[in-house]
Amino acid sequence: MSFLEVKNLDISYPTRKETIVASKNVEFTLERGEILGIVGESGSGKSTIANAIINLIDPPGEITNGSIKIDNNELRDNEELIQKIRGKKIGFVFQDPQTSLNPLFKIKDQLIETIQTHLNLGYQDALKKSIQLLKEVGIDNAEKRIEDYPHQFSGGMRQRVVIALAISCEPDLIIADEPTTALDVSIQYQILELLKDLTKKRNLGVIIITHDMGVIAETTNKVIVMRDGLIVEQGDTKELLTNPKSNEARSLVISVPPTNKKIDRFKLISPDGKEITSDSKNLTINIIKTWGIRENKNQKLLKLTDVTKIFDDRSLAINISFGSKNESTDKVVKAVDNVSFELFEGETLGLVGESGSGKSTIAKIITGLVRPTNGEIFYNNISLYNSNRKYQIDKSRGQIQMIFQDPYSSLNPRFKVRDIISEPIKFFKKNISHNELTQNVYDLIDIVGMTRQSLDRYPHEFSGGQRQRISIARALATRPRLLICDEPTSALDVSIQAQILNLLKDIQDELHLTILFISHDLPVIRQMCNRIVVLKNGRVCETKETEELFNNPEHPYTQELIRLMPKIESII
Amino acid sequence: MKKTISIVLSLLLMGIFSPTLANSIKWSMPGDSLTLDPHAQNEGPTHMVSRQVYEGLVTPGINMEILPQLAESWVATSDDTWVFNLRRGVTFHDGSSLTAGDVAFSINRAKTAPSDMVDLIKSIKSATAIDDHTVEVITDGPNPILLNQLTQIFVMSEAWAKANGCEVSYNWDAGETSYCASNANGTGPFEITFREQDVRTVFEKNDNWWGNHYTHNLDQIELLPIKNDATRVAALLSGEIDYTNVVPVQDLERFKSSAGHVVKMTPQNRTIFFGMDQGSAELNSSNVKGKNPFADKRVRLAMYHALDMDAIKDKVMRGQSVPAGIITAPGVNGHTAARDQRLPYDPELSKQLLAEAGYPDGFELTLDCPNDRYINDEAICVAAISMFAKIGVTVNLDAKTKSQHFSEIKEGDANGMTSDMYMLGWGVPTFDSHYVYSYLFESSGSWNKVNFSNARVDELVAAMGVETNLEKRNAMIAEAWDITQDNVAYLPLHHQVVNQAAKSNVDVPIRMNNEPLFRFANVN
Amino acid sequence: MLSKTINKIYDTDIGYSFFNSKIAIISSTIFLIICLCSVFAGIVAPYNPFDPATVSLMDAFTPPMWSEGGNSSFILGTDQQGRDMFSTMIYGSRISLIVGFASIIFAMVLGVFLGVTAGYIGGMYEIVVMRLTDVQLTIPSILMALLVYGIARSIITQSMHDEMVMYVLIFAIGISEWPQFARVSRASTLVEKNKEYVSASRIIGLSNILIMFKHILPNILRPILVIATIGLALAIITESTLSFLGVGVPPTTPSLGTLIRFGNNFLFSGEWWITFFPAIFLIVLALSINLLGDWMRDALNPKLKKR
Amino acid sequence: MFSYTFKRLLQAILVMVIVAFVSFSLFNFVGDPVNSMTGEDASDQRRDEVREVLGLNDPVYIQFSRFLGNVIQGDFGISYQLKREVSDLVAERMPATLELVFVSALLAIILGVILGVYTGIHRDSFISNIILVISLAGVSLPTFIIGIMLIYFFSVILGVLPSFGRGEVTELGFWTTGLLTTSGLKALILPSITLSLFQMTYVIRLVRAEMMEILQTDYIKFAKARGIKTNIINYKHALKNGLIPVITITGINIGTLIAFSIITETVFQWPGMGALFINAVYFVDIPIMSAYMIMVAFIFVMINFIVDITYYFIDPRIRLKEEKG
Repeated sequence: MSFLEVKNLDISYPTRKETIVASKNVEFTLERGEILGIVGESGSGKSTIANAIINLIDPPGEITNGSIKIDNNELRDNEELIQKIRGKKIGFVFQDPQTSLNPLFKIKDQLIETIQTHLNLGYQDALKKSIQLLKEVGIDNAEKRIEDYPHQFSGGMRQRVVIALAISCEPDLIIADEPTTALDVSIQYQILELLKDLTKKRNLGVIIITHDMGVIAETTNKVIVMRDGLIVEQGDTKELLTNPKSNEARSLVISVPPTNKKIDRFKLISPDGKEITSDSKNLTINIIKTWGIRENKNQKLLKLTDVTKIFDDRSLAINISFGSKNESTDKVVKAVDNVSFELFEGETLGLVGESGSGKSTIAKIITGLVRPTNGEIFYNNISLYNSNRKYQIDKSRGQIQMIFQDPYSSLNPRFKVRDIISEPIKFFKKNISHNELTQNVYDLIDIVGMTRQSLDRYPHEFSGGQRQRISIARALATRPRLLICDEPTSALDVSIQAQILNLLKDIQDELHLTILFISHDLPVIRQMCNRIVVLKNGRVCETKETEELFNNPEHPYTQELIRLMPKIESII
Repeated sequence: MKKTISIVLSLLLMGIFSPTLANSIKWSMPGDSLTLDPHAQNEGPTHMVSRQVYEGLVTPGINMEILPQLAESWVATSDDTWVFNLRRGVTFHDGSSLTAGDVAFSINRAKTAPSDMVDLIKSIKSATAIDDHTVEVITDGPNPILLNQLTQIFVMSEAWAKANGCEVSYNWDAGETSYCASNANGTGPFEITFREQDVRTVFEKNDNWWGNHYTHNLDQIELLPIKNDATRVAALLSGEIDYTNVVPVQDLERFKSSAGHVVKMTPQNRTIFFGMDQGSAELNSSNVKGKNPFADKRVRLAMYHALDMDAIKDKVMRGQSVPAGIITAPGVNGHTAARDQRLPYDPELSKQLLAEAGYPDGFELTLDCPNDRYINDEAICVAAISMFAKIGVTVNLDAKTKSQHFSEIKEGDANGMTSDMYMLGWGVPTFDSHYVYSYLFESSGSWNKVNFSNARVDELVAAMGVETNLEKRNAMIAEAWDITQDNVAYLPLHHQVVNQAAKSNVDVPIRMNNEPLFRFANVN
Repeated sequence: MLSKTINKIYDTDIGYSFFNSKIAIISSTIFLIICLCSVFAGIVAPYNPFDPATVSLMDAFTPPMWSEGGNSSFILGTDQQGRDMFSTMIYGSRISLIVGFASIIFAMVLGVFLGVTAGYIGGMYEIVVMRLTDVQLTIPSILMALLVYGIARSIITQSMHDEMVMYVLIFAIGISEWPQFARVSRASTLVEKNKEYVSASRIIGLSNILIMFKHILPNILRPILVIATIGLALAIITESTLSFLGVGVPPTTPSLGTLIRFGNNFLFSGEWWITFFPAIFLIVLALSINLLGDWMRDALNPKLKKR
Repeated sequence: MFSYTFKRLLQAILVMVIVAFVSFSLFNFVGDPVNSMTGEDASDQRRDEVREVLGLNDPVYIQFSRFLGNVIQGDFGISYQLKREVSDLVAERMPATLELVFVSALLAIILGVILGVYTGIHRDSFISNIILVISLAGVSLPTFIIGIMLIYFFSVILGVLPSFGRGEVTELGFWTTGLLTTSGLKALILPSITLSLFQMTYVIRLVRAEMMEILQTDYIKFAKARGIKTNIINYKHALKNGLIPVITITGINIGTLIAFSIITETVFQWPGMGALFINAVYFVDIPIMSAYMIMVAFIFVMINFIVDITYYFIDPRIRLKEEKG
């Protein structure tokens, strides 16, 4: 008999229109000392299962069938037992360490509270244990830091605190719901190591829920692949990743960008097994008619010299209003520090770095959203900023466009897709005829592979991937020469990511686009870019041809990044 | 929730009743006395308080008849000389005895700026103590109404005033203050033992008072001003106060029908009327340009006939008014029942008169009204507007607080625009028509804002001021009224009625000036 | 066609929430009825109480028709001037609603403009605008309205008073409400401004005015709508309070507050209906708006949406 | 800590200077005080005398600089109507108003928080809906109607509570308090209920919304996942976070309460600053009006200053930001 047994579990969310089945007939087991990965795309129901085990499904969701047994005790419908087990027998780790801790209580209070809820310990003992726990999860100077408030910890440290809380009452099972998604690669590595370590030391059962096949490959023993609430395949991790049997699992594995080689296009298999092909050839005739043919002269298109951006947030003394919390901070941050690089027409340059490396700020400086403190930016040999450091938007006339990270906020929710796409065209071609405009819009929507019916709908009616396509259509509307892609796929599921990346490659070929590709995801960067600039804390570490960089990283930071990135190939 | 609170509260408060003195009256009116210095303000509520504490040589009785008070008797030895013999054995609240010196001091104090009584007794040339108990007053020429004027002059102790630095009164208007403003030392039947202005004033019975102690049986009076009408009514209904001399007319019925309360009323010495600017070349607010409709007597008459004062009496005043044909109250010398007869309510005649005057379709103008000065002032104006509307005259109402109202009548609004038509009420403290004429009809009268001007009337006003032959003087007054009434110089509305309400065991005599005399009050 | 529209509305989250909230349906129905009545007062009301020529003082104090002495020609009785209570209330609510709507629109336009521009432009301008709201907030609405009213009276010529009084009231109430709008729209703008669709518009090169008022404004309308609704109730109450204090519209054209103020004098004397009906009417009006606003606040709050 | 306090102090002073300026310059346009002071029967000569004594013939800027200098010394001039030092009048009246406001604020906040927390936690319960509807009725009822209703019921019909005034007061130095006598406490009940009802509703709504939002945050879910008892989650974790905006609203509320005390004091004949002010408005008594405005602003600014400082201690996030700088 297994430590954890889930049998025949059905969970559904009744809504007014339909009942959404979040999980159907889910069955799996877990032993102590084992790490089980649950992987699947968004909406596949993986988190719901985790929540179901401790009965924390958000209303109106409910378990409609099945059983959950831990050490042969039935948990389902046994609120009393679950209440005892939560935190005691099962520890939980959430995705976002920024929001998991109550901001108004010291770490100490939250730890002691949890310990005293479940263990019969006095205050001093609980305190001692808390310090012990913090040490165990790798927090230095634990005696002192225990007096701190959550916001005084960095993201990774906070996640350690969360883990300390999860293991504070000697649980047998830890459920970690996307525990590293919000973290940088290097910190992700540490947290995963910590989990692995704890599993071994304490003989825990661990369930890790993630969308990242790399994490699965590097951490878990067993894996469950979910889709639409169903387990499509489960088994030994290595077995499943190397030789997926179901179409769904195959489509998932195949879309993962390989870390060890560069491929031309992703092979795409839809979950039902068919191969997806994309072709945007000959769709650009009208666009070219409107905007003219552009030749690829392979010239230097963009040049940054010694660009520096200092965020000086020291607010004026009077800048605080009654009753509202003062949000300004007295910090001076050098977000971009003497960055120089060049971009040649037709190439894709990757900007890679962890959060805070200044890569997005550089994009904003190029597009005029943020004014640089220092340095020059030349577009087509013309300086984009005049002597007053004012952005000369007419110098680029819509030739620099951008695709953003968050497909949910990058489209104005109050505009129809048609208006979103046609607005920039109308702006630059004030006297464009109605027909020509419509034709342009049709072409654009065709290029990005969406139906023309979509034009009369609002953004919220589309999925993330579709929105990103709309975003691309908008960016292409002014026939740009330079397209800046700021983490364009980091919010997307891996199969969608593959589609978008393929699309970007297609349109680059069609329209002779130059792309500045910004990402924290090294495998993606490897697939997309000709050259790569590695950034750390606003400084350039090194700039190299892609393959050269991956095969021969010089800078220690680059080396570390490449070493720590989760590799799906590691298990193969 | 509320119920629980009320139950809890009732339990809490059960049995906790503050002990009350055997005979006390809790008295309320909307305002408070402005100052205890009896000469600093010539104003109603101020005198109401002073009257309980201070006394004059003579005093108005319950029916406003002039009675001896500190003077036992007096004689006019010539046209301009009066000799007053003082009552013996009168003491101030501080124990000192009253002398003729105190009286002379007080009269002189009252007639010296910055006292506010200066205008009232400017005819007095001098007041001197002949001996300890005799005072001689010399006037500037004959003054037929000297005794009337002296009823308002209260007597202070010279020594006390001098000791406390209030030898002269102080300029209340300019915001000065003095010891005597918040302390009182009179000879009257009550003395003030506690005072917090606008909140609470306590009067205790003066055991050493010279007068007849048996006309009242009070030990204490407490004055608790309550500005808001509804609150004051509620306070009387709930028994928190015993007596109020200002009752909203609509609530009289309720007190009348209540077994626990009594209501008293009497006509007041104040007449309400409309003024119509008949002297200006053009009205400011009218649609008639280039001429002044009110300059035409027919128009003024038309306005008069349009007013149904019986309806206003019935509905607006709840019967608490006497429709007036003359703008001075009964009891004032010059008032007669015949003159007080209104012209009939006749809107048809009004329309005809308007048509004759050249306004068959009426005209438009603005009526200025106070909304916190006279009884139901604003409601009267609204009702009148509806009546004027029925003869085709469109009147817009501009109702506002009294200070703005009076300032706009007197000096025009912010842009210097004077009022075309306004409501005003006039009381006659001297009970003589001369007072009315000098203010309202004389061409230079300071409140003649209808710009009425008649040479004969001006002559008569000057003459009646100095004429001592009563018969001749009355003839002059009568002639003046003939002229002004014939001219429809003002539109009389009604005489106000004074009313008061009290618990039924409290008996305070009512007087036409609304001033309570607690020395005649009893608690049963 | 209509049923299709209704179905479509029903299909939206807001629509669904609306049709499933009894309170929202009832309160909006009441509010709508009151609005329609006041707009079509000339048709709905049996008399025109604002025309003094039609009012007869002799009808004054007629009790409601079901009471003793009542009269079927005056359903809810008459007031102290002989005006039909029912008609007067309908006409009075028109004034209350006009003042309420106009002042809130005034406050909204001013506040939203300042708030959006402050949030978007930032810098010294933002500081100045936000300090202005602070100063404004130190002078509470009633106080502010009394001040504005007093000043206006002394500046405007006498003959203009009646015509101007509505504008004065609208300005007085509006001016004390704008900081609310400014604060909310600034806060929302700060959020929206950092969203990527705004960046996209800026990269295209759209002018700031266009970005602020074509792109951002539609996205911050929800919270503004909520405070506008609650503000409307508040404005109506403020108007009635000012009228109660005697600084409102002229008594010849009474608003609900003026009616209550006069009626209040007759509360103890047995003519309860003069204050009772307008008070109930005012309460129902304010309550229905508040309930609507309350529902809207919950329905439009994305954070509280049931998943 | 110092720079934080200093910044806020600077702001407070700035706001005060603006209010003082507004207060003076606005009132300088309103009406003619001489008429209000001298009454309807006064002679023209007397008017001129008064005008001269008051310095109303001086140019505006001289009047303003005189005004500013005096205000700083706590001298607001002499009331046109009551003819007494405004500072004395205000000092006399302030305890009454502040006591009323204080009790009302306490009532509004305590009851508001309790009911707000209840309705926030029991979102859809029947009682919550009742509370919400009743509280909405509270906002929809104009203050004066509430006051009159309470008087009618408790004073006239039941006769258990006084309908006006402060009852018996005790003098403690310059302060008079009605909190020490039975009649004083009795007199306080109706006015404070009237005044607090409106604000209570706001507090209920605010706390409710805040609680509802907080109960959906991750840290509450995480606390649940740690097996913390529901009551502790509701009343410790959620409540403490939910109370933060209450502190803010308290600051604004007290300003509003003071303003609304104008109406309450009028209805209940409460001898406070509001009654003083409304009389001053009727009489165009500029010194009292400007003093009142400055006092209200001053109290408001002070309370918000205190609120800001309180934040510093309650919310560690602010403290950290400041310490870093």
